[in-house]
Amino acid sequence: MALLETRGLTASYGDFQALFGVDIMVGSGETIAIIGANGAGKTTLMRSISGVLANAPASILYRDEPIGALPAPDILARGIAMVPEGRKLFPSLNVEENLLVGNYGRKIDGPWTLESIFALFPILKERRNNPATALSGGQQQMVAIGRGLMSNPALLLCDEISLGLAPVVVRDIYGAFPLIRETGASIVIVEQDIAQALKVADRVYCMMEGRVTLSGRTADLSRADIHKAYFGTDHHELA
Amino acid sequence: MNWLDTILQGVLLGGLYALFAAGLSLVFGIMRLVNLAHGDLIVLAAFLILILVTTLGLDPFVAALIAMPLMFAIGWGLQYFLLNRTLGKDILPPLLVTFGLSIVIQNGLLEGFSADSRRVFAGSLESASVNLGPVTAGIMPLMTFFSAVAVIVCLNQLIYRTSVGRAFRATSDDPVTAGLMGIRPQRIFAMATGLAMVVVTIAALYLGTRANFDPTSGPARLIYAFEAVIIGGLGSLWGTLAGGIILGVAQTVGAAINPEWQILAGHLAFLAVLLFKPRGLFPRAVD
Amino acid sequence: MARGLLGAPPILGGMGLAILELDGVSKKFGALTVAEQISFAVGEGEALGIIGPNGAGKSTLFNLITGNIPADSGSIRFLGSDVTRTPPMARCLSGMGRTFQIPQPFEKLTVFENLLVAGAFGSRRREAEVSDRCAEILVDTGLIDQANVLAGSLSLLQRKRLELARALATEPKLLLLDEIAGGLTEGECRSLVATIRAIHARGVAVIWIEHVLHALNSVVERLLVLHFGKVIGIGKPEDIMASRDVREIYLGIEI
Amino acid sequence: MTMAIPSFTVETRTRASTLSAVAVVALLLLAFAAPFIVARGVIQDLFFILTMLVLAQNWNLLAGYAGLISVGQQVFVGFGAYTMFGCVILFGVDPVVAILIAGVFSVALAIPTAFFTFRLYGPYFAIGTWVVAEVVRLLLAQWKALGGGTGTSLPREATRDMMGVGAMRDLFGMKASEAGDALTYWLALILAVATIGFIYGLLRSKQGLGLAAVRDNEQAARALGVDARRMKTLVYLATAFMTGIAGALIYVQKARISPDAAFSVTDWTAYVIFIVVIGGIGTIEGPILGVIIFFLLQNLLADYGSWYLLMLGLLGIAIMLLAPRGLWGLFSERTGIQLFPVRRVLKGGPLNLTHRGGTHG
Amino acid sequence: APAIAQDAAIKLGYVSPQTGPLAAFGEADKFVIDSFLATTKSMGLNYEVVVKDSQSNPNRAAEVAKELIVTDEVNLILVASTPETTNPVATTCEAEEMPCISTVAPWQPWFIGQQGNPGDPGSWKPFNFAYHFFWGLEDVIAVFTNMWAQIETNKKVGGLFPNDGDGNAWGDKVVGFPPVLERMGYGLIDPGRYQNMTDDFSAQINAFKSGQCEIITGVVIPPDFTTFWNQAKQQGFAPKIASIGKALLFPQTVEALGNAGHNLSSEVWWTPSHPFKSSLTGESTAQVADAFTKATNRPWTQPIGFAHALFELAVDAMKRAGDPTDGDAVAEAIAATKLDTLVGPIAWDGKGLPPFAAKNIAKTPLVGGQWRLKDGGGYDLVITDNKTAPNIPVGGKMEAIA
Ligand SMILES: Nc1ncnc2c1ncn2[C@@H]1O[C@H](COP(=O)(O)OP(=O)(O)OP(=O)(O)O)[C@@H](O)[C@H]1O
Ligand SMILES: Nc1ncnc2c1ncn2[C@@H]1O[C@H](COP(=O)(O)OP(=O)(O)OP(=O)(O)O)[C@@H](O)[C@H]1O
Ligand SMILES: [Mg+2]
Ligand SMILES: [Mg+2]
Repeated sequence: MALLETRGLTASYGDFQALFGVDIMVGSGETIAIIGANGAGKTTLMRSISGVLANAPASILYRDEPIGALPAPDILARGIAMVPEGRKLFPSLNVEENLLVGNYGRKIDGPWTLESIFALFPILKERRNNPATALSGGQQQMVAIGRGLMSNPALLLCDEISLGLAPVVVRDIYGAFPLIRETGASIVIVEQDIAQALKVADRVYCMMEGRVTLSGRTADLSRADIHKAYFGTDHHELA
Repeated sequence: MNWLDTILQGVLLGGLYALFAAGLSLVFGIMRLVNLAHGDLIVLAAFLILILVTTLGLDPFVAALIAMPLMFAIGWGLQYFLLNRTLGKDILPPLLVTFGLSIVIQNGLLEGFSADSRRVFAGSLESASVNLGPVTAGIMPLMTFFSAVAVIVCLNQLIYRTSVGRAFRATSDDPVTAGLMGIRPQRIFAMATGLAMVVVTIAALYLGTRANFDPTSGPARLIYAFEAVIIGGLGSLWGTLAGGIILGVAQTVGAAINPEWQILAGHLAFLAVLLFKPRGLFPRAVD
Repeated sequence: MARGLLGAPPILGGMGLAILELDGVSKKFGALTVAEQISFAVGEGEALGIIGPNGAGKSTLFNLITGNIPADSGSIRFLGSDVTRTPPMARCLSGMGRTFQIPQPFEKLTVFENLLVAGAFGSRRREAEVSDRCAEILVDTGLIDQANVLAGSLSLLQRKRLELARALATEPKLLLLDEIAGGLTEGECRSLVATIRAIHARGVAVIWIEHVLHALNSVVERLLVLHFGKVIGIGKPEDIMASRDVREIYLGIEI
Repeated sequence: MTMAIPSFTVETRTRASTLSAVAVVALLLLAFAAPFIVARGVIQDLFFILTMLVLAQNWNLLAGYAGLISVGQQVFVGFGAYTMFGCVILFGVDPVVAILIAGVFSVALAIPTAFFTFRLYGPYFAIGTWVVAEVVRLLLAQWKALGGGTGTSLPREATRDMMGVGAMRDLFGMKASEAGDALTYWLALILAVATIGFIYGLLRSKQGLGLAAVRDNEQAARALGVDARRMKTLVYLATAFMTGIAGALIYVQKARISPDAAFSVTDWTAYVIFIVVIGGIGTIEGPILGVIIFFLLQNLLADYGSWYLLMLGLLGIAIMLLAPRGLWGLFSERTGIQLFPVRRVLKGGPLNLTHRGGTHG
Repeated sequence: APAIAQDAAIKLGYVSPQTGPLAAFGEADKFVIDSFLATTKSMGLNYEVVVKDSQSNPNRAAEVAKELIVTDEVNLILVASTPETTNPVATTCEAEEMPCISTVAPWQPWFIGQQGNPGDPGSWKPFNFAYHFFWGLEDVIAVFTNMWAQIETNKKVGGLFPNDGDGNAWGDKVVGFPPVLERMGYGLIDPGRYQNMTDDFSAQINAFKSGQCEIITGVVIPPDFTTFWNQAKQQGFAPKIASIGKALLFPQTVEALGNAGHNLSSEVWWTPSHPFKSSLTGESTAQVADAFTKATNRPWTQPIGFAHALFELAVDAMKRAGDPTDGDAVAEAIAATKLDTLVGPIAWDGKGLPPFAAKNIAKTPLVGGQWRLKDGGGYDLVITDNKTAPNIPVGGKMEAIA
């Protein structure tokens, strides 16, 4: 059964249209990767699903309910959490408080508690009383993910979580994904690093200029397909 | 002896300023909202207390207790329906809207209550005083000061110890991301302003019992409230208390030298603090 | 090997004169040391890469070089003169161009006007003299379509390109790039590398902070590794990449 | 990498702006002739409009273009006015000369003020400027020779024998008070035209572009070689000069001064902010539109006492909520018309360049 | 549609503070003007009154005065209430050569306050068009000291003078309280000018306490007096007499003091028991006050009489001027006034005035009174001294504050 579905989703900033009829589907317990060039509209898609941008109600269905027009807090209350692009930690709050704020709107029992997040990222327990801004970029990304998990979401949206991270940190962060999947949550990741994306995702959507240009199971896609979907040209023409 | 008294009176006056400023500080700290109508809202609350006292024959303190939830509702509504729409990076829209609001409240009160000056009577408390060895202090000023301290302690507990307080601070940093955490910034802001109005009611109680007020007496003290907030540093409530006391003491000391210098001395103290600490005494790490 | 590379400062990789020399530069934020006795030099027309874990102090090092943050101690020389106490603006005017890791566009100006500001002020010329060059830079950096669009409406990566374009418009002798390749697709990355190579080929010295190593290594002649505010290695990319410290601390390859 | 690029051109002029240039010249000729055409009452209304316009344009330059939101501009109105009174009463200087001296003194006051307030940002700056204005007011209220807190009046002879009044009486057969009105009106007109000309010239210059950059992001501007501090200081001093002159001129016409009146935050700053914001901040057209609306409102409603002020407050709120860029902003967004364009639009080249920019600000 | 008017109406301009902090002064204006228009109509006179609100703002006062002169083309301007209103209007009228009658401001702040350099009496000049009637500081000093003489004190006086038009005049070392009190053997402690809306008076209270003052005087705005009086009580300072100008004019402001208003004393310029009649309507003071209370449901206030008198003077002067549009003639008529009004006889004849002010000032009688708590609540103003105007009956003797 589809946990989340978008149907002909469109989105605009003022008179500039960023999404043109996007259809994607996320199954229960599935991990999806969304890839695409800069400005393709990936972040816009995430913002639409998470309720930061308002859309037509029926263009986004969650457990078969239309949620397109709901504001962000209502979306969270239904079980969709987001790790936003650029971490967006709260600088006035320390690490622990940043994590605690994550379940402000949704206090349900589940696998994720302060303790289990500290178990997932032990370094955060050490730095729990530091202001979030005093952490390194990687640690901040861990806080952002932990904060997203605190509400025990059924669906976790992650926008470019490896951006600007040292390779060792990227490895650590992606190392946490199997544990998250084990809890039964579905995950959508937006990722530029195709290799990384292909490694963790069950299925991939590729976007270009506000449209989905390719989708399929990771195993079935060739690099050439992906290139074509990315640029609308063949790999060789580019060089 | 005399100097001791001057300092004491200054500190107590500082309590009054801190009380005027505490609500402002809360709103300023959480929403970066420069509320020019704050003084008029204090006067509005004073009129509310006055109505309760005169029509129901209540004790002013009881009246203030009843006025608190009413003012909370007014603050909540004001923020939710009006001020929320002005928030953003630019400080000008809230500045202008609250200036408009200030004019509206003043003239609305003028239409409703005429320009007469009014008082709220606190009975014999008004002239009561205690002897503290070499100096005497009025009961009302002492109560004002301790109310200011109590308000600040409570607000601090709320902001730094509760989940609502965390939501306040998070929303203050970044309302959009706070929304992703399930926080409804609109309501959080409304609640903050509501709370500020509760503090405003307390300030109104002491304003109304201390001296006459009329619909236009709001703005006169607004500048002191702002000074207290800024001396303390944006978002620091204890700083606001310190700011109030610095202002109060500067004024009484200035007046002791020559009454011509009273208000000037307060302003000069403010400028001196900013000269050395452009972000106030206790600035927040991030702005 | 790290030892050997950390010999007496300043260390100059290639030949020629040093355009930038740092000598014992240190900086603390409260108890946190973000730069400790940093000494190195960059030759005229050289390209130097900087890598290091998150929070190592790379961006802070840039801020020290450009003067956005004053150094606690040590000295910085640029084009032969001491600029340790010089404000950022003057350093820019003498030929330092930089990008910010978190892009800082002028949001209410158009992309083209953003460049005009950089061109007219950064190279002290009249607007009319620089407008053609600014347009060319927009073409080079792929922003020409957005020329008359408000910078505030750009996406994150478009903003990063604008950072680069603006830095170029100041006609720098030394270009400081802070993580401009992150989040690019392969093709975009390749064209970015080509752009930077072209700039470098014109004789502009480049210092580039980047986590995307293959892009970095295809441009720079030397790599500098920063860890907890200290230089723990500097040298040829292939040597650095092979070093044990770097593999462990940065790449996370267990040995 | 670099290829041959078809040439680009940069444009700021629009058709509306060319038309408006023509209209402005015609309007100016008419305005200069006004004292011979219309009644004295109209001249006084125009004087009010022009002086408020000068104040509004200056505040707009400060807040809308330099990002310096000051609520203390009344300090220059008051200081300019007091300087003029001091010169006239204590030293017998001709009021017209005293007006210029007032401008110079305002700049002299602005230098230490800038030194202090420029250390502050955002709301701190706003409140800081207000307190500075209060301090100057309180200090001048101690100056007994000019009446202290009571205030003082300009001697009747001073305005009557003002430079040019005699000549106008002889030439045009005007009464002294009429000639005085016409003279102050012309001065106000010259001042308003000079102010707008100066601001427009500044904005179209390289410095104006730098100013916009500083307002948007000071740190980045500095890093690109813009001397943010110098630029803001220059703007601040220029507005102090023009505001001081306007203040002196206003009080030549009022002939009576007191500290509370001359340093009134409501009259000289709050209403000015109101004018700028309802018209549209960050545009030259905005304050012009704003001052006209403000004048009409005042004339239509002022006799309703507190209801007038109440309406004014509500209107300010409504405009801020419904048209945050002001009425001119609203109009300009709908129609794309700009009378004083400053946006540099890149045209030509190989690509069809889209235009998605609004007005500055 | 009206046919050709028989006679163009005589246009009077009227400026007063109807809104803002001084609005209490303008409270009676509507009543006075309405009854004035009704009276003149019934008398077959054609008057029109253009009313302008100064909003308690001196800038605005000057503006509306110009408007009245230039746009409304009135024939005479009447202005009332505090130097903040009267001075800008009078200055404007003088410059525009528009006749003007002004009242409700002691004459010194009005006359001296309009001089270019108030500190230099040699430079003071009389006005040609601006005329003022009210009492002066010499009167209030006489009234206060007469009241004080009724009670045994140590003759030590504490002064509260703010830095405003009134305060500077009252505290002036030449024309104000200090020289007179010294001559009469009183010791004055004047800590200095303070700003209005001050929140703390402990400096003054300390000075008065250490100077052992038993009398307090000054000209204070109402909120400041409440602050001062409460603080004085809290800090154990209890003078026997407090004679305060301005703050204690209106019953509402005294009531705002609660019981603490009992036996405070003040200058009294007009009451319903003043033995005067209106030259227009023939009504007595009591009748006018009653009519006001009936019409507005509010207690009488002192400005009623003076607002009324302004219009009496206007009609009288216009009658004698011949051509109402001839400003010079109207000004001359005003100067020649001899009229018995609701506030007493008025003539600009220089009686009781120094030569420099003789031309432009006419004095009205002033007496002193004390506010007494009524049994059922509320206050009565009891006249306790009439040495300065014996024709006004006293209602009791001075009492020390308990
Ligand atoms: N606030 C905004 N106002 C106007 N246009 C915007 C805004 N945010 C994004 N856009 C535009 O929408 C398009 C899609 O942006 P989006 O951020 O969704 O892309 P993305 O795929 O996430 O790109 P990136 O890889 O650069 O993060 C871009 O062309 C961008 O310029
Ligand atoms: N203004 C500041 N005040 C206090 N601490 C700061 C400040 N700026 C940076 N830091 C801290 O200094 C350290 C180094 O930061 P810096 O931004 O230089 O790291 P970086 O090497 O650029 O990391 P990344 O690769 O994540 O960009 C971090 O721990 C950061 O939190
Ligand atoms: Mg994105
Ligand atoms: Mg960095």
